[in-house]
Amino acid sequence: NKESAEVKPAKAPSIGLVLSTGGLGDKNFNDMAYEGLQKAQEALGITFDYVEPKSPSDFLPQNRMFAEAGTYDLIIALGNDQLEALKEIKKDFPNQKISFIDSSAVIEGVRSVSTKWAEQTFLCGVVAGLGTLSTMDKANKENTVGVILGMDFPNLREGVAGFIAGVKYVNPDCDVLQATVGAFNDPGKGKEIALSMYNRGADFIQHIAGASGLGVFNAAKQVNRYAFGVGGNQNHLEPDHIVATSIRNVNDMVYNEVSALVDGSWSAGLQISGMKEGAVGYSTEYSNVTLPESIRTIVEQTRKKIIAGELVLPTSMEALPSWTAANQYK
Amino acid sequence: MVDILTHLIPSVLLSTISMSTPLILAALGGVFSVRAGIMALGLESMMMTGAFCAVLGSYLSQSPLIGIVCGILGGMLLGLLHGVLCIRYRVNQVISGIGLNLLALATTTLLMQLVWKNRGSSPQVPSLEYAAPFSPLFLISLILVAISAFLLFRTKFGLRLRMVGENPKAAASMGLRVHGYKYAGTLICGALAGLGGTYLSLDHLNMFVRDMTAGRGYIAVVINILARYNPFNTIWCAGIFGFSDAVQIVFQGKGVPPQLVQSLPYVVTLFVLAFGVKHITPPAGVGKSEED
Amino acid sequence: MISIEAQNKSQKALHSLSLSFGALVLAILVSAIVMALCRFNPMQAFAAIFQGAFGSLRAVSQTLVQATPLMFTGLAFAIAKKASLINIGVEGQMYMGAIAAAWIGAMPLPLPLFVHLPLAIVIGAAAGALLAGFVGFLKVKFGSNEVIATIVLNTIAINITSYLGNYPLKADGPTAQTNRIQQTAELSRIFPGYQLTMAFFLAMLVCLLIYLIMEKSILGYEIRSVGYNRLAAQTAGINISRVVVISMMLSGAVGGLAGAMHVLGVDKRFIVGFSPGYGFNGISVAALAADHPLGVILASIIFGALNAGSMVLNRTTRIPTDFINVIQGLVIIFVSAPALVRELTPHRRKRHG
Amino acid sequence: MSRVQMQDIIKDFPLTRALDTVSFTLQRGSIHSLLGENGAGKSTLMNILYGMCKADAGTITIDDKPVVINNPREAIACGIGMVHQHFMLAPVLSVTENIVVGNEKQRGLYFDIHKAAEKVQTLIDRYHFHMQATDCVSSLSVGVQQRVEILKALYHGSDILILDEPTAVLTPQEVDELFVILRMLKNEGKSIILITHKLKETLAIADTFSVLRDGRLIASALPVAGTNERTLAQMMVGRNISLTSTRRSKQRGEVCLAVENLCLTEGSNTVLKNISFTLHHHEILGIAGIEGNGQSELIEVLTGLKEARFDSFVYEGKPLAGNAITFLENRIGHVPEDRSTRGLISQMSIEENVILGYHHKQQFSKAGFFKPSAVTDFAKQQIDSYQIKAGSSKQACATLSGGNQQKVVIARVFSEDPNLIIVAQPTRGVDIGAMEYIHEQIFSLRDAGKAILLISADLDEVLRLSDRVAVLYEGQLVSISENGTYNETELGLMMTGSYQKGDNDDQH
Ligand SMILES: Nc1ncnc2c1ncn2[C@@H]1O[C@H](COP(=O)(O)OP(=O)(O)OP(=O)(O)O)[C@@H](O)[C@H]1O
Ligand SMILES: Nc1ncnc2c1ncn2[C@@H]1O[C@H](COP(=O)(O)OP(=O)(O)OP(=O)(O)O)[C@@H](O)[C@H]1O
Ligand SMILES: [Mg+2]
Ligand SMILES: [Mg+2]
Repeated sequence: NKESAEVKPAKAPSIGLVLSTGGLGDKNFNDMAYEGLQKAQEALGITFDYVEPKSPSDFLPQNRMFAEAGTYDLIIALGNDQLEALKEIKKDFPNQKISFIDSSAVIEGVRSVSTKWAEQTFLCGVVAGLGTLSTMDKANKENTVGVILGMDFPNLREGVAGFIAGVKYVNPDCDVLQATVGAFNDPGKGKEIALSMYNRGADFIQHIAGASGLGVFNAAKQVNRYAFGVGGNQNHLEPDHIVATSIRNVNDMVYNEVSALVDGSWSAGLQISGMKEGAVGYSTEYSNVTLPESIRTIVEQTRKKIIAGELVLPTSMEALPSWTAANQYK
Repeated sequence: MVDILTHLIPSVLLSTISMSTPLILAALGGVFSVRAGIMALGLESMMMTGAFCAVLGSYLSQSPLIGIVCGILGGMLLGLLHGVLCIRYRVNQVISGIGLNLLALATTTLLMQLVWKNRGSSPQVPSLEYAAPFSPLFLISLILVAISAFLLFRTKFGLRLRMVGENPKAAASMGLRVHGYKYAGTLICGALAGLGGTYLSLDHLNMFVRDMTAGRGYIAVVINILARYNPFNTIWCAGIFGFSDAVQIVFQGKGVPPQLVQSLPYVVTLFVLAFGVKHITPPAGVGKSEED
Repeated sequence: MISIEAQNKSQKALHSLSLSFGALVLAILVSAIVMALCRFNPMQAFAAIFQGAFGSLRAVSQTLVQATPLMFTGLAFAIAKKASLINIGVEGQMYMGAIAAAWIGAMPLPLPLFVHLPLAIVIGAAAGALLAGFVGFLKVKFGSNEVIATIVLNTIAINITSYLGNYPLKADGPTAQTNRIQQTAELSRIFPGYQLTMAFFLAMLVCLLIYLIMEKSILGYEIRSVGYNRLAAQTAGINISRVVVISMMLSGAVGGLAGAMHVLGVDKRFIVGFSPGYGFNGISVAALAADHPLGVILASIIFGALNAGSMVLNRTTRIPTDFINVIQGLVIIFVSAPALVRELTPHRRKRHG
Repeated sequence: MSRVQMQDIIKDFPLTRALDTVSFTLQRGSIHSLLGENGAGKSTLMNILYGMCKADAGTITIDDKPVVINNPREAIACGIGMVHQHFMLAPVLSVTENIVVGNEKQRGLYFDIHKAAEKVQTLIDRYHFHMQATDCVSSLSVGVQQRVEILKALYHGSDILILDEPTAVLTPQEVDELFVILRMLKNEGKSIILITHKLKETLAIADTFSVLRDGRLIASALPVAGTNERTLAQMMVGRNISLTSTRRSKQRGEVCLAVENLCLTEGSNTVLKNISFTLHHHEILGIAGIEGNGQSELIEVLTGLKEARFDSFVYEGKPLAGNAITFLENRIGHVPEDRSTRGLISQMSIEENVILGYHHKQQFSKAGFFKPSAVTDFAKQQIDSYQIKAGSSKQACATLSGGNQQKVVIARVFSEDPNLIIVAQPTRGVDIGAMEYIHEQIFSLRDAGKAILLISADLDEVLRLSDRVAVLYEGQLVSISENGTYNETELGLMMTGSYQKGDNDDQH
């Protein structure tokens, strides 16, 4: 096997990015990673190439293509489903540096950057749980909120669990409606589901549905209710109705990987990018919605608790009931 | 908690209406195409192009009405393309339809990249505004159904179009401009499907998202056939689909895995197909030209 | 009069081959023009595509890997077409085949390779056959239109496999996929590191087999008879219902094989939503092949090459890969419109008579 | 002056020159019969005149004005109307719709179907065609459909009327009625071209005739007066043929098939009612009747395609039941009434067609696969012995002329040495040369001891071939008697249900 990582000419580091199957244009995961590299290109002078796998089967050949080329100082792989491919690549190219974004898998010689879905959506859940009974002008008396999934995938279900945990943490009696669109590219259906939920009394809806989520915002605007964004900050899309976004700064994560490479601090192993690291969380920036002071205080307190490790979040739907029973605000 | 009578039922009905509107329009388009003897597997491409052009038109002109016109024209463009391929170049109609579906997805994505520098979604554009609880396009689609039925079954144009679809050779021998009627069929088809797509992007929403028709064109094909290529039947066929889709939304999150709940409209369709609407025969001239 | 048909047949084959080639060239030319209009360099793009499709062992292997499922799905569509059935449901049949093969393949059965692997393949094919056979059954029993049935069943099948991969058969971990298949059910790779397996050659074999069945066997003869003229076939004592169900099952079995081979050879597990539309692209492949089982081999390799090429296009240029999809769409359209190709290419006019 | 003048028309098809410098004239106010063998180019010539097909060379003048006719629309504008050999109908549409489409004779966009139907009904009644304007064409028998075709041309009021084999499926009475109409039209000053394979008809109605042979005009606008059938036939075929040769069976053999009280209901209507007959070896039993009186169904029942109720169905002394396969296996041959729908798979080659239905036989296959050389040899043998005009055995049947297609079907059925043969419309649209040949085959099979059931709408054919004759009317066998018991007129009347004479029925 040709190995390149050793021979390092004095040229700008070159990065290979293997996106996830959604591809560019998702204004989310993939676009943010791309942004991160663009920023790195400007700030750190690196060069990069990227590939868009069409299906999970493409992960292996595309990673291998980068590794075989021997000219990439770092491969950045997006999404946990690249695990099997990376294991194999690592075996054949032990010296290839690989950063694995959004995975907590431990692979010898790979730097995995783990994010916690639950931490991403939890605080929005708290806002929703408090907001639904609050005096906020678009909230109603119903003690109901909702969460909408693009497709039923395990990691997304973790996000749902985080949101529900957040709601129940402050409002155990709140009814959380759940539904799955069945596609990431169907905003029309996303809107219908959201309308249905709003109609059944929900006043805050968190979406984890990619482009289908754009329909949720549209619904929020139409019936004058609240919604939460996900991924990159989406608050500007409907600033009067999007209260906050469950942020995940994939761009920063990717940028950090590159800057670690450039400054020589890159090392294999598990990196946690959680709320504590500022990589996930919640942002109200660009939103015109004013949260009552009381809610903001509670959110802040909770955030501190999580960062301090006093509050450990559940990571699956199954763990929810017992977690809720054990963890209540107050 | 939720009052079934005052909340759930109206909500499901409104949902049914808004989910079946694009299906009615596109399936109605399919009726014209099939009645003229051209299979309409390319409805998806017409809807998608319609949806895209509508948003593009509204984006450039900042006027949703111009957007609607553009959406209709976009659908017609694809209808024309389908027509040219099937009529002039005698392409297999299944392949033309499926090929155009792939092509429309690729080109709209490409154009988004070129126009908006993002291949995922467009910016928000001015869209239709109205105070009614459901879209005026729904009423318009019902009117269009009635007009279509009148046009097909009560006018000379309709008679000739059907004759062309049933037996192009006979129609030619009666002195009809067979190609003209076939093009009329595919163009009307494109216009209606384009309007269906426009509904999705410019009425129901205010943006275009890559592949946002999400298979509705194929469902419209199903409805078109299930309706036995009859305008009025498209209403209830689309209604059944839209209704079961609305119902499945309500049933979600009640412990049943979502994949199974989501299959509800499809399972219902399958039952209707097996036990309700048997032995559907398309016009005899579908796929034939006047030279066969 | 010395054998009009022999002359005819070879001429015809040559003619349709040259037309297909012309179509390919035209599609490339048109997309080059589009690219140039969008201010991309078409030469650079096609160089990259060629490099990615044929430029190295990896490229060739990738081309064949991409071609394999398309060969099966294209063949599946072509088979049903012979009986004049439009099987839009290959995608769903492929998913059923994939999940079934993954289920059997992942079972720790005390079986040797030469039993476990064939078993998984056969079960995969059977799953696809069952789904398609159900459509055939609906058609002969209730007169249900197969276009509707297959479109609807596609979604149902994909939903069911998604359910299975998300819940009952889900492997541990944050991905919706089944457990890895056992070593004894695995199609081994031909070159270490590349995903190319025996599946490609099996696919060619299946094409050949189907060709023989269609052209040389009684079953194929009956299928074609029913496809061309139902009433004449019925008059000749051919059981139409049986032939319709069998052709659907045969088509579905090959569709199932597409999934099974992909699971056992490429992914080694069932991954929810694994297909980038192999089933639908099979329709295009069949179109390019003019529904000829042997033509499917060539056609799928052409599409495989475009797909493999798009990977390198992606990496080495900033040209959107959507162009590849545009090219593919154009290829389909040009190929199926020989009249259009003739009109657009300089073509010597032949005199009749 | 001549109404229509076609000058030096040339038309090439791939592999064939269909018309070779043909010049054709039609006089005003005359009926002109165009004769010729199958594939001679009659339809092609007329299709050129009607704009359905474009000539490679030649000119057309109408009333001495040169015209270019690119499509039927332009032909219609020139006052030309045509009844096509192969029906140009949309089966799901009504009679009215089929007739008026393209010339609705109504103003504005709205189409008043009721008004149109009234008009059409008046036309129907005027010509004594018994049908309803509101009927759906698919519910009509072929004979009635033929009348719809004729009505179409009459409705459009064309001055020049082309009739391409309009009488193929009409009864003698209907033919007479049609001829009355034609004469009437002629007297109105219209010009008519009539294509027919029945020379009697030419003699009966035409003023002049032309003969096409192999795409060349060998007789142009000769007067009919003074010719006879024999001369015409000779001109067409180029050799002497026996037109009226008929041979009765010398002996009547054992009973082959005995059917008692066969009934068939489809939906709510009874299509076959109490059909009883016996069929012997060494015998041709002819069943005459207008199509749509249960012929198709009777054939389908007798060949296992449909199941019916009966008191007994005894074949060679044993009850017989099952599907088409069982019947084929029991050596019951079947020449379907319509070669293009049930007889042939036209996209397939002669080889493949000539074994259709017998493809399971060990002679042709082994372990589920064909023995290609065995099939080819067999096909070549059939091509030789039935003189099928074809370039090769691998030629698709679609490219054969109608008569040769029919021969393929006949060859297939007859060569399998059937015991009982159901022969339906064996010579429909076939020229007299081929007809003679097919009739000879049927006679020789009969003489070889086969039992033959002949079902034909062509009364001449029935009378010529049959030893015994029956008439099928409204699902009932009206009479079974020795050939000769009734004359042609009586049989013709029986076929329309207006003549019933039960007393000298010779029931078996
Ligand atoms: N579309 C076609 N393509 C190729 N050859 C054709 C076509 N139509 C007619 N021919 C050929 O032209 C010749 C004349 O055919 P035409 O139909 O005019 O015969 P016809 O005199 O009407 O015969 P018939 O009595 O059987 O109706 C035939 O030999 C036939 O093979
Ligand atoms: N593709 C073709 N190539 C060659 N000959 C053809 C082709 N299609 C049709 N023909 C021939 O053209 C002639 C005219 O076709 P048509 O359908 O009118 O049948 P026909 O022979 O006139 O019918 P019939 O024998 O019943 O009178 C036929 O003889 C047929 O064999
Ligand atoms: Mg509330
Ligand atoms: Mg003819």
